[in-house]
Amino acid sequence: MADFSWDVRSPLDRALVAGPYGVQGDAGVALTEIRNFDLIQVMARRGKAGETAKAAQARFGAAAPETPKTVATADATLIWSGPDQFLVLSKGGKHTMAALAPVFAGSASLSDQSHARALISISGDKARAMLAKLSSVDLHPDVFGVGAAAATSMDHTSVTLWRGDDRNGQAVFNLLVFATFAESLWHTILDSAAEYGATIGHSEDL
Amino acid sequence: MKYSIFSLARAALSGHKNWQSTWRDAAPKDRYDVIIIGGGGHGLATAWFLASEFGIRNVAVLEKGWIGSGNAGRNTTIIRSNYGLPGNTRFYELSMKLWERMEQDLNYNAMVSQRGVLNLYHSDAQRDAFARRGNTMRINGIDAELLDQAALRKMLPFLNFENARFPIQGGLLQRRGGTARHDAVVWGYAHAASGLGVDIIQNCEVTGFVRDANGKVTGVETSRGKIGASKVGMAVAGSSSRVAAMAGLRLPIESHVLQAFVSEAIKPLIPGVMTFGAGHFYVSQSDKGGLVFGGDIDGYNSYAQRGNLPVVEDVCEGGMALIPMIGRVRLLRQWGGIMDMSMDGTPIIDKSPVDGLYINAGWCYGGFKATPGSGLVFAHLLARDESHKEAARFRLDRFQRGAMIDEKGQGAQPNLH
Amino acid sequence: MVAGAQTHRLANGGVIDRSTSLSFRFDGKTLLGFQGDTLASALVANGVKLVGRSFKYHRPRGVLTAGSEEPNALVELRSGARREPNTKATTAELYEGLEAASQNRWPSLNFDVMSVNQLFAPIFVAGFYYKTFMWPAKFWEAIYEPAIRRAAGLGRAAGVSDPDHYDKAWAHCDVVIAGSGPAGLAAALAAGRSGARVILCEEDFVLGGRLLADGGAIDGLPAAEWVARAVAELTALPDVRIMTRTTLFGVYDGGTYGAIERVNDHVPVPPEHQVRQRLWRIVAKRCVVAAGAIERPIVFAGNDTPGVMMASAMRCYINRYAAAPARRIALFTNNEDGWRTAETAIAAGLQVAAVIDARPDVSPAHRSLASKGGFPVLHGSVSAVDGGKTGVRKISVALTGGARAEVEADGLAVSGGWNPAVGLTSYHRGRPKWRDDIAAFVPDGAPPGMVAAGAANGAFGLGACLREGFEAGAAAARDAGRGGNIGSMPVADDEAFSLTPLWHVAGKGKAFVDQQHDVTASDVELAQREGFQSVEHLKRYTTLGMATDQGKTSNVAGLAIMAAVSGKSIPETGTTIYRPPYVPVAIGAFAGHHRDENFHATRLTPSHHWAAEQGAVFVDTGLWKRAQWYPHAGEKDWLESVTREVKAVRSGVGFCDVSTLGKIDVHGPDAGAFLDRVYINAFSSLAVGKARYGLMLREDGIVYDDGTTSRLAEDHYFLTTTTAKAGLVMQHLEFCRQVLFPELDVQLTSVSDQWAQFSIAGPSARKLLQQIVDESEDLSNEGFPFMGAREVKLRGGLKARLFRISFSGEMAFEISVPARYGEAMARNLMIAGKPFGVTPYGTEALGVMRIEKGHVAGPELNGTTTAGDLGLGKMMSTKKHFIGRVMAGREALTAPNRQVVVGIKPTDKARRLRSGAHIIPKGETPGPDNDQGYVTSVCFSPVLDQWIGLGLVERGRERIGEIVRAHDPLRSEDYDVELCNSVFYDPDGGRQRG
Amino acid sequence: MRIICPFCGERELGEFTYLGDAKPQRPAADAGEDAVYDYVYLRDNIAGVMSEHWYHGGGCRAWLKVTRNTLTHEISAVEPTAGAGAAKVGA
Repeated sequence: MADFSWDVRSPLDRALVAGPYGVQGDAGVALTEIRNFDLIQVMARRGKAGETAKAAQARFGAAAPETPKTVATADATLIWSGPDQFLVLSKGGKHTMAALAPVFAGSASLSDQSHARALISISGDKARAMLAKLSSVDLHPDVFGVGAAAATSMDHTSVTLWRGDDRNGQAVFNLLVFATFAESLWHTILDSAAEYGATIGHSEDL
Repeated sequence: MKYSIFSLARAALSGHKNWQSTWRDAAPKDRYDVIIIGGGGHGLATAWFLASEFGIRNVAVLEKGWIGSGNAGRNTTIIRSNYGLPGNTRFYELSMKLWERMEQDLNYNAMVSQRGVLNLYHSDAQRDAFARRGNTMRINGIDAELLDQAALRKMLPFLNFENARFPIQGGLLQRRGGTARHDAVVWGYAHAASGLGVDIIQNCEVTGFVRDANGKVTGVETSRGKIGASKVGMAVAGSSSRVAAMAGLRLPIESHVLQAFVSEAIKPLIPGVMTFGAGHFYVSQSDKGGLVFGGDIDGYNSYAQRGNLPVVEDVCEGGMALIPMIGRVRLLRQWGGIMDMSMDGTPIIDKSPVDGLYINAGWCYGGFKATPGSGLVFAHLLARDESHKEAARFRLDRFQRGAMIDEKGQGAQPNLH
Repeated sequence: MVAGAQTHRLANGGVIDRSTSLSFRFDGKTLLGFQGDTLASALVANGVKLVGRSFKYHRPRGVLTAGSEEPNALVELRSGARREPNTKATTAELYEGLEAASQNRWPSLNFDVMSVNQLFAPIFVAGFYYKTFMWPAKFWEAIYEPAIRRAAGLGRAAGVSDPDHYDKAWAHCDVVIAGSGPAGLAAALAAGRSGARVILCEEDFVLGGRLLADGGAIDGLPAAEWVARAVAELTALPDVRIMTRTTLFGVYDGGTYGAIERVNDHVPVPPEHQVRQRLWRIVAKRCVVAAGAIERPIVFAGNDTPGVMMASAMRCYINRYAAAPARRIALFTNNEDGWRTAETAIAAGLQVAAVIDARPDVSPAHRSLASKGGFPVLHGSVSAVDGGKTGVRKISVALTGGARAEVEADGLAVSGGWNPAVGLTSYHRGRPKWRDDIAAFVPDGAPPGMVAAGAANGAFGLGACLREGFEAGAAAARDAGRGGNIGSMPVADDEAFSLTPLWHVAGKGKAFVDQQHDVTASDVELAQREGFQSVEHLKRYTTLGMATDQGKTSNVAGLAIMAAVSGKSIPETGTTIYRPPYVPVAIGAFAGHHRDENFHATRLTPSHHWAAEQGAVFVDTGLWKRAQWYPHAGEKDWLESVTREVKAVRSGVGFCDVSTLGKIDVHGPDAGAFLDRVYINAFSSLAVGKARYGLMLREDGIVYDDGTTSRLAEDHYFLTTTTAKAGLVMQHLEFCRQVLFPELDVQLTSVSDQWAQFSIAGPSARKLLQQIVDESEDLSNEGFPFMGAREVKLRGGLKARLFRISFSGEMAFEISVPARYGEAMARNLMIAGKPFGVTPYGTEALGVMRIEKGHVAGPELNGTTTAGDLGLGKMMSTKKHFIGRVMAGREALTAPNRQVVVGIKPTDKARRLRSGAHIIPKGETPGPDNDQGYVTSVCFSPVLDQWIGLGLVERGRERIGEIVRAHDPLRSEDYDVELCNSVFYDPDGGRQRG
Repeated sequence: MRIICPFCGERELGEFTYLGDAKPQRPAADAGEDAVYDYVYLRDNIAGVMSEHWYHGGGCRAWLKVTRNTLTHEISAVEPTAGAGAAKVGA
């Protein structure tokens, strides 16, 4: 009986080359792919917004976002993804389909998106300048603050963009892109970052 | 004065002081046998054919602005007859044949230039669709050739064969296709029609229809007063729904804006007309040297004759993807025309449900190439009260009967045609 | 070659860096200039007068202006792949090693053969070509047109791929300002101080606008000093962004502005990783247009002689660039402002030959200037200019009262007054309005949120520019909700303004209105004579204003002359419609990053890289790259590979990545009811654990899409679409959910990217699968019958979705695993299938097998076919309502003679069948009346060992067995084919039921 | 053009797809051919203020009703369609 290995491969597994890219010297942009996460889409059913909110509150100890923003909870990030919808982003199998199905039974429909997306974290003092080539959303600090989220498009491709907590004084932008588009969009991101110099890596941690 | 190199030379001796007006700028009479609403290419061609083919010369063409101020003067001047569906195929070929003799018919040089129209294909599926279309053309006696990549590399070495996102596999070529000087077509028909006694009345906007007790249209109300007519034909691309509404009609038409672009004049670079099969881009080069190009409609209902930026980008992306040597050529002007998009992408030439009112509308962006054909078949309808045989399928009731002529197969969504 | 001396460079002054001298080449001659020069100013400094040839007559032309309105000084800049036609020398920044060549002349600028055209000038009048070249008809394409085309055009494009990069970016602000002259800077100060987010765009590479040329005093400081302070203050403000070399070229709906930044046009080659130009889409709440005004010429005989220059341009060259366009300058003006050029010339130590002033009298100040400078003031107009390609020599003056005078000079400065730059404010079809006091059009009906200030608004005094700019900036910031303290307004004196309109001086010889297009005053008169009196007719008939300068110096003069000859006023005559862009913009910049392989995004399947390792040949389907076939060493062509793959599947087992299918989770209590309405067949009746083929119509009754949909739970369906329509079907279903049937409780999610889906087909498919799924899973016909659908556990615990569906006609399954396992799945299928000779197959083999089974696909679902046409009419439920049902019943869509899907095979088994061939009854001559259909899909069938196909043929299904002609004139083929059952293989479906 | 999505805020035109006039109401299931023909094919094609269906496919995937002037492209109102945000009905 043949034995199979079920090794996982991120959609950026081949395209991502860790290290410096573009102009040499101090990197203006840091690009980090975050791998192997759980991502569940929660869609409240007709007339069940209230029940869904209660269920979310009970499960996460925080109210799910009802406007374009993210809510950081102890072990998950809840990301607004549209009317009556949010995404539950987590690591380590805490909030999988199996775990959440009973929580939202009858109040919301769930759909597993864990493998449907790649997650890219973008920071650095040129992050905004670089993102201005990709995104039509105004990312000025006064407008797109920590916790702001947007369901938007880059390069004619749907993405989910949100601003995480600042890291050593610098804004951090997180980008969920569709898996089958990931490699293509990644190359566009690299082209946009090249003139500022980029440092590239990947991580298992959110 | 007949136009020729000799009259031109003679005129030169007198410092060109003796030229007459190209057409008579007429004032409205009380009534006409036929009134054509719309002094564009189609309206003026209709008037000329009424006078020259059907002997009806008591005709007025009413233009709200200056003749040719609508789509006749805003298009990208392409002429072709490379259609695939019954109804379109033979009509556009009728039109093409009329282009081929227009200048001699009108004694006006409209610079009809048959430099070829090439549709590129980038997949087997596109090739097969072109093969079907090309064979339809050939079966109808229209010239068509299916070229492979090798032939194209010889013919158009500057196309992006090397690192294209959607590699060029070949193309469908109609050598008799090409371009014509759009304004000159308008002026030529005006010149010739006026010469046969047709009244061309500018700055005369139709504001309503005059109806008799039975509801028959017996004339029009205009900004220059009431004008009577036995028959009224409308050829008002960009305003069809508005004019029809004056007679209480709703049409299977939406109005959309289509942009066109011209670059700075450069020395000859691009031979004929070509269309990109993997993006929204088509291009030709004018005799003056400008690249004349365009793409898709902006995609939403509009009567504002101007376009939006995303479409400019989309079109130029197509241009660069296909012809990377034009990167440093500069876009000089962009403008927009209003396309009356029918529900199947095919025009309507028919009597209207209102007695005495005849409709010529819904040309989408096929209007310019149809100018002479449209004039002839519309004149036929107005003169004989029956459809010309090559326009018999352009009936208004085809949507009720389910007999759509949908080349793109997009159904009742005009912005996709 | 020796570098030419800068013979016309003034000893001192100018905003140039004399310590950095740059060498450049013009028409092969090496010359020197300084950092801070434009190509034009460097040419002026080198005493070069002849810089180009005109469009039609090839007349010698010199530099007329100092800005983007330049009609004459156009060059081919750079060489090779970077050669750039029609570049305005007046805006091209000088850099070390710059190469430029004059255009539209042969063999040389000095001796241009085509200048013989001037001999034919009497014939080459406006529109002459409409009157001739008509006989014989054939000659147009053969002889006349090629000659005309060669003669026309200006510069030559590179003719090879543009090696430089471009990109695009978005910017957002409260206030965007076009122009950094006094009005623009004042606006930026007011808005910036108030706390607004400001973007200041300046097309020049230095800030200051007219201040650079005309100086003046602001807040008691010399202009240059004030500018420096203002810029320092603005730079210190965090939310103010100053963009030089950036032209605001257009305004679009919703406060979106287009701007072009020439990032690296001032260096020979862009640095690595940098772009040449960047397109900006600026989203702004308000816009202040401070683009200034353009000095207008006066039209007189010989006004195109090299050495004739706009008065303000001459000041610019002298003051800003310390370059003397001439040593002995005559000035022809009809207004006060023009006199500044005389002042400037004298201050620079140049001679003034005379001032010709069309006004009845001049100010005492100017009288004393004249006596001090020792030059005459002649009241009258210039009637002719004597001089050829070597430039102005003698100027004839018609004095008021009829006498004549002559003036000797090597340069003539002309000022006909100023035209506000009304482009930007007029792009939304706002028509500028005429102001008699300044005899010019000023902005009116500007787009929402946009206001003009300063010279662009007809305020020509320095004080007024500052005032209007500052107030406009403050107001714009206020409207954008910024209330900070705007501080004090910069102040300056207002110069006196007096002007006597003068457009055209009658005289012998050609008087040019549009210099680039060689449109003369008499052309305008001819147009009027021939009935082209509307300004739009005038423009189109004479090509006035259609050149690369977009008529910036010619339009108003042209319509003024038309007004005069047609006895109308200028406002009655009106202007043509203004069109963006404000300056011509490189097509490459609009394309940005989206060229070559980046033209569109690329989608990869989960097993893409594995397939690449196997040497798969990929095909583009939409945005996808799909494995088309997997060639083996020694196979002579694709057909051999595909045939091998098909045989392997039909005799053993193969697998194919079908992840490109659209996959949609349909959730909710009403999911079944919802699907009943969007599909023609019923799905609420589908049992949990079962799959069903479904067909969707458009509202007009035509087939939209198809696919299998499975019921995974009471309230959960898994719907698949075709690859092509995935996105559109999702949009359509959301429309149905949100707009048509909002009462239904149903939720939709695309899971296309979540699942890697593989088709596993062939007699050994089950055996292979049994290797991979957990022992506990029963895959027997009883345990998992045809059209079954359920979740299964794989060895190692991974959960997958398994469907017993077949596209190939073999015993087949589709299995879905989470996408990150997709590549592992492909590898494991190879391992598990080894004993059964598993073969990966591509889209071609997939296509072959679907044709052998008579399954319809893209070529048959072409947007014009009905369910009946496809032979699926019986699926249309009569018990329920569904989208498209009513319209599908229309007479022409149900007519008996419709073209319907049928099988087709050549009677000669060796014959190749081709898609696109038409079907003609045997023995008839092909014509429109017997063109009965066409071949839609073909393949070589390994099973039948011949080419077969599907077609849409009139009454096809009633004609099974009939021999007809496949007529293919495009490919010079014509052969007999038999109409047959569209299911060529295993018609009763025994194999797929296993 | 920029559209203020009631869920996402102001967004660029490129994120939206156009369908057309939002006025025609889909006839009831039992409606006859004429009613459906009218719904599918006939348009007022208004020159002026028009209510339209737009899809925010490049964003939150909501179908929107946009009130827009076809002569000026000015947008005066944007609202969700009945089924966008349906979880809140009755709440």
